[in-house]
Amino acid sequence: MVMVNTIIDSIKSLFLGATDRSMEEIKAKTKDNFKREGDVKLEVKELNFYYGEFKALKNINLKIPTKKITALIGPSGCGKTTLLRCFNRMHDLYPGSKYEGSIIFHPDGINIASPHIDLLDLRRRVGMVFQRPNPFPKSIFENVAYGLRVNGVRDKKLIKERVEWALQSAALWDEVKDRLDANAYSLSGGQQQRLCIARAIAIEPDIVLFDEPTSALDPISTSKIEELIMTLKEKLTIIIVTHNMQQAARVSDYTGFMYLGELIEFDKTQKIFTIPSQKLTEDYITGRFG
Amino acid sequence: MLTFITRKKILDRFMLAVFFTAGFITIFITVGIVYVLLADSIKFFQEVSIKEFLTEKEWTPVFATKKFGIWPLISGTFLIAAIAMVVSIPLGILIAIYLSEYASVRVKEIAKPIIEFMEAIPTVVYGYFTLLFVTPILQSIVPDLEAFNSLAPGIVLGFMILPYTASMAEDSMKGVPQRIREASYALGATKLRTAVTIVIPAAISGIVAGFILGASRAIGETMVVAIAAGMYPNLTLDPREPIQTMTGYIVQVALGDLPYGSIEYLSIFAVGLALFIIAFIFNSIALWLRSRIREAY
Amino acid sequence: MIHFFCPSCWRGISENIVICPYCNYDLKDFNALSYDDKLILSLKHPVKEIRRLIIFIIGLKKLKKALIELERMIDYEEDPIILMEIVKTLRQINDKGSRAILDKMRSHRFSIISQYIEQIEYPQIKEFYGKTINFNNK
Amino acid sequence: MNKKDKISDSKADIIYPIFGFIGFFLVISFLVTLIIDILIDGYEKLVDPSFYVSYPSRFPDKAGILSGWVGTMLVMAGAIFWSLLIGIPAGIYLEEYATKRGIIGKIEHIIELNINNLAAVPAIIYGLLALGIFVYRFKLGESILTAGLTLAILMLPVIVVNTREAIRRIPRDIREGAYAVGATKWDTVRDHILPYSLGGILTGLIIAASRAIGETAPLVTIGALTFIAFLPPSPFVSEFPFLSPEKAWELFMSPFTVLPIQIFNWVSRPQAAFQINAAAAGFVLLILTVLMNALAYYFRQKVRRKYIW
Repeated sequence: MVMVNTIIDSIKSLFLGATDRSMEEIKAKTKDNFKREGDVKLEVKELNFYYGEFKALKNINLKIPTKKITALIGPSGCGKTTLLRCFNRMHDLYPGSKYEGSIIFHPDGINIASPHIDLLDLRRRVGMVFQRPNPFPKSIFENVAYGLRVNGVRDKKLIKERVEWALQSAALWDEVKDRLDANAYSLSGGQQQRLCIARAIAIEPDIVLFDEPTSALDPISTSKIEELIMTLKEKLTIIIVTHNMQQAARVSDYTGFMYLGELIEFDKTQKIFTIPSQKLTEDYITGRFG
Repeated sequence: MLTFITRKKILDRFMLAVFFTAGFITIFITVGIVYVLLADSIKFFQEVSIKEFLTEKEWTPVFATKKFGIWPLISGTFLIAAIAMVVSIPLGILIAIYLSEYASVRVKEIAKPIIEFMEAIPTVVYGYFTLLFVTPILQSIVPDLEAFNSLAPGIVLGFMILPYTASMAEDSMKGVPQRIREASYALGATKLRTAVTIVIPAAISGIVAGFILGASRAIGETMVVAIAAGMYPNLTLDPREPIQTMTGYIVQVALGDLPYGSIEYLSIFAVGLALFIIAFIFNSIALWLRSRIREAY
Repeated sequence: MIHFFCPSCWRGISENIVICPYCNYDLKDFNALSYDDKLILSLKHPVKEIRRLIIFIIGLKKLKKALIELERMIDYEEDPIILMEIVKTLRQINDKGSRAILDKMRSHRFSIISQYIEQIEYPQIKEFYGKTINFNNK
Repeated sequence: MNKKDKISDSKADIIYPIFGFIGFFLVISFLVTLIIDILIDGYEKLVDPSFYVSYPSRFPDKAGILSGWVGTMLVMAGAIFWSLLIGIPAGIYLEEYATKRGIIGKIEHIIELNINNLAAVPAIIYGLLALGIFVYRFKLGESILTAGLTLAILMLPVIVVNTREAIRRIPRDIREGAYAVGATKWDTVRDHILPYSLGGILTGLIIAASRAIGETAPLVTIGALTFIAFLPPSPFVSEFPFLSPEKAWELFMSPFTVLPIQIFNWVSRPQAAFQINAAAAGFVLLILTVLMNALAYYFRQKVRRKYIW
């Protein structure tokens, strides 16, 4: 009987996209083994990462604080984006990526870098916002609801509720509440990026990664996104990669400076920018190289 | 019961398998072709020695004394293909240079679809046009041109493969960066001189690949030659006489009801094998040439 | 890729040069400098974002040594955003010297700067001016 | 470079465009004469409605193309079905799932090479394949099913190439956006890749179909009859399921003829009267092809505007 059941479910999910699940069920993983949320969310130990033969990251050791904003800065090609994408295993989409060492996801203690990890659940709990706004060419509502549908939520009322909550916490609700089924591409660049943020937080991840979120946006939208990220700090751990040191200095609590695949220095933002301990960091901040 | 995540995983694996098998099936087509051609050709060559097949001057499977020299068919095929290339290459180059160097965008927008459309016209219609329009006109011009000849189909075939010679050449000439052209214009060269001395040499492998694909298309053409070139396999290079191509023979035999396993039935596979080998050689050269362009830029 | 600049003339140089080929500034001196002196030196950095960041850091560190350089910058600096950053830093340092420079800036050739100072120093008069300049990165 | 050469050289830019245009004009006139000639020759039969509803017969004036175009429709339906069934997933696999590494990578490379080569194999070779395998070894005989399969194989390369082109146009960060939210590869394909590339795929399908509808060589080789005075049995029955499987199987196994074969048969007939029928049928086929290509061209423009990344 079970087999028939699975087959019917598979065929149903083949077309309708997964059976019905409530939000609690999705977050069940964290509910039953819910330990005290320690102050370290992600612990990176001796992480090496290879694109084929090229060693992109060289033994990184890092402790990402929970419910804080951590910024990663460094010249282009220093591996900061590579490190960011290791956290939600985005590299696995492309052949030839190899992890060494471990990234421990607290409080569950699962090692993100291990080969036999459940990628689906990891990506649900580690959201990501990209450099160029990439909303789906669907309606605004559908964009935010997609994350929920893919993770098995199909009760209409619940989806509507979550979409409204997500759009409100992305400070986009009052601008789009009366045209929810307009196409996402009718929004401006800054609105599209906030829509992507809403899409990421709709499934209540524990961490949200930002990969240079404002580099493709105008100054006004940039400051709106920065304010939004600061408000998200209460609910989520945030890791942001940015080229704009001014943004890192203003927005983040902790900053990591990376150079040629190595983490040179990681400390409170206040300390990094006022009294950096490494000469390399001093040279980078004062614009000696970049 | 299976958890939601594992069920999605199984589904994901299952769909990967489905897509892979679909991709894998395409290999069976080529395997099928090679198997069919080889299996029946081997049976054919058990009865007709390869030496005769390659040295005999006549191809007379229909007469009492059956002779199986492939050369009349090959000569017919290559004669028509040659005439087609003689018509298509100059015209193709002429149009390609005109389109890529001189034509305005509006003209190009009209010209490209038209040339590409020539590829989509059913070959039977070309056959009809050749037999009942081109041949009578040619007969009034060329003295003692018979009703079935290889000149008319050759010319029509020349136009039919223009999409390969003209628009593929134009595509590869379009691939040449504009800054190279401007460098030559700056030296006072005219567009024509630039095209001939700079652009064509730069895009030569694309252009030649287009010609070879065109030739392969001409060799593989059936309907026009079956209708307008006659059913008389004779070893001649005179375009005015009727000839028969390899494809023409296959159609002629396939039209009659042939018992499975008879010598005629097997002979079309032997001829098919020869045709497949020639087409394969031409395509491989063209593919190799086109891969060389990607490296150049 | 990564470009290296000479800290005095700020022209692009290669990574491991010791003497700058353009203004023969000795790089070893730069490495010996303290972080604060490096900050002051790079106030003249060609890239706008870096200058703005340095001024922001000077504000964070309340670096009094930089006041002379800041005062000199007011005259030649063209970019209003950077001038506003200087105003914020001066208010943060908030010592006698910085207040003097601030008063000097009140009569700055760019009216946007003098209005900005009015608006920050005496927020209650904002309605009087009617026009609220929403500088969101206050 | 002496003076004379210089002047004559500059005039080249004026003379050449004229020759170029004449060349292009030659091509257009070739096309136009072809269309007009076939229209004039077959005009008499084209306007006579009985031509479309009567069966082929020995008497030229009574012959019609009913069994011809019904056969074409049935064969094309089969061909489109089979080629979509294999072509689209193959295209998706090569573009979306390809690992490009290790043994599977090598197999993918072989598949890719194979498809490129299939695209340039002469059409008659597919006929021989169908004759050898479907007709005799699989015992499917000269039936609509065999014809459908043969044309499907003919259309396959064009559909795979077009599917890959349409999928390649979707930017990478749409896929990354989907994965970042926890979608599996199949979710991404079902929800994003297929819907957005459907337009491109359909355009490719129509172009492939417009080419296959004109194909005659492979169908002749598998022994399509030229003289059929009856229509294949209709699969619909009065009782409930309205579609009985045995009848459908009978339909698929029944002999067939297609428009191009009808034309081929009539053209090679000595009597002049048959040539009028051939011209009329040829014109009908030409119009079908023109309509399909115009539809594909219009569809391609509309789709290209719909998804602007």
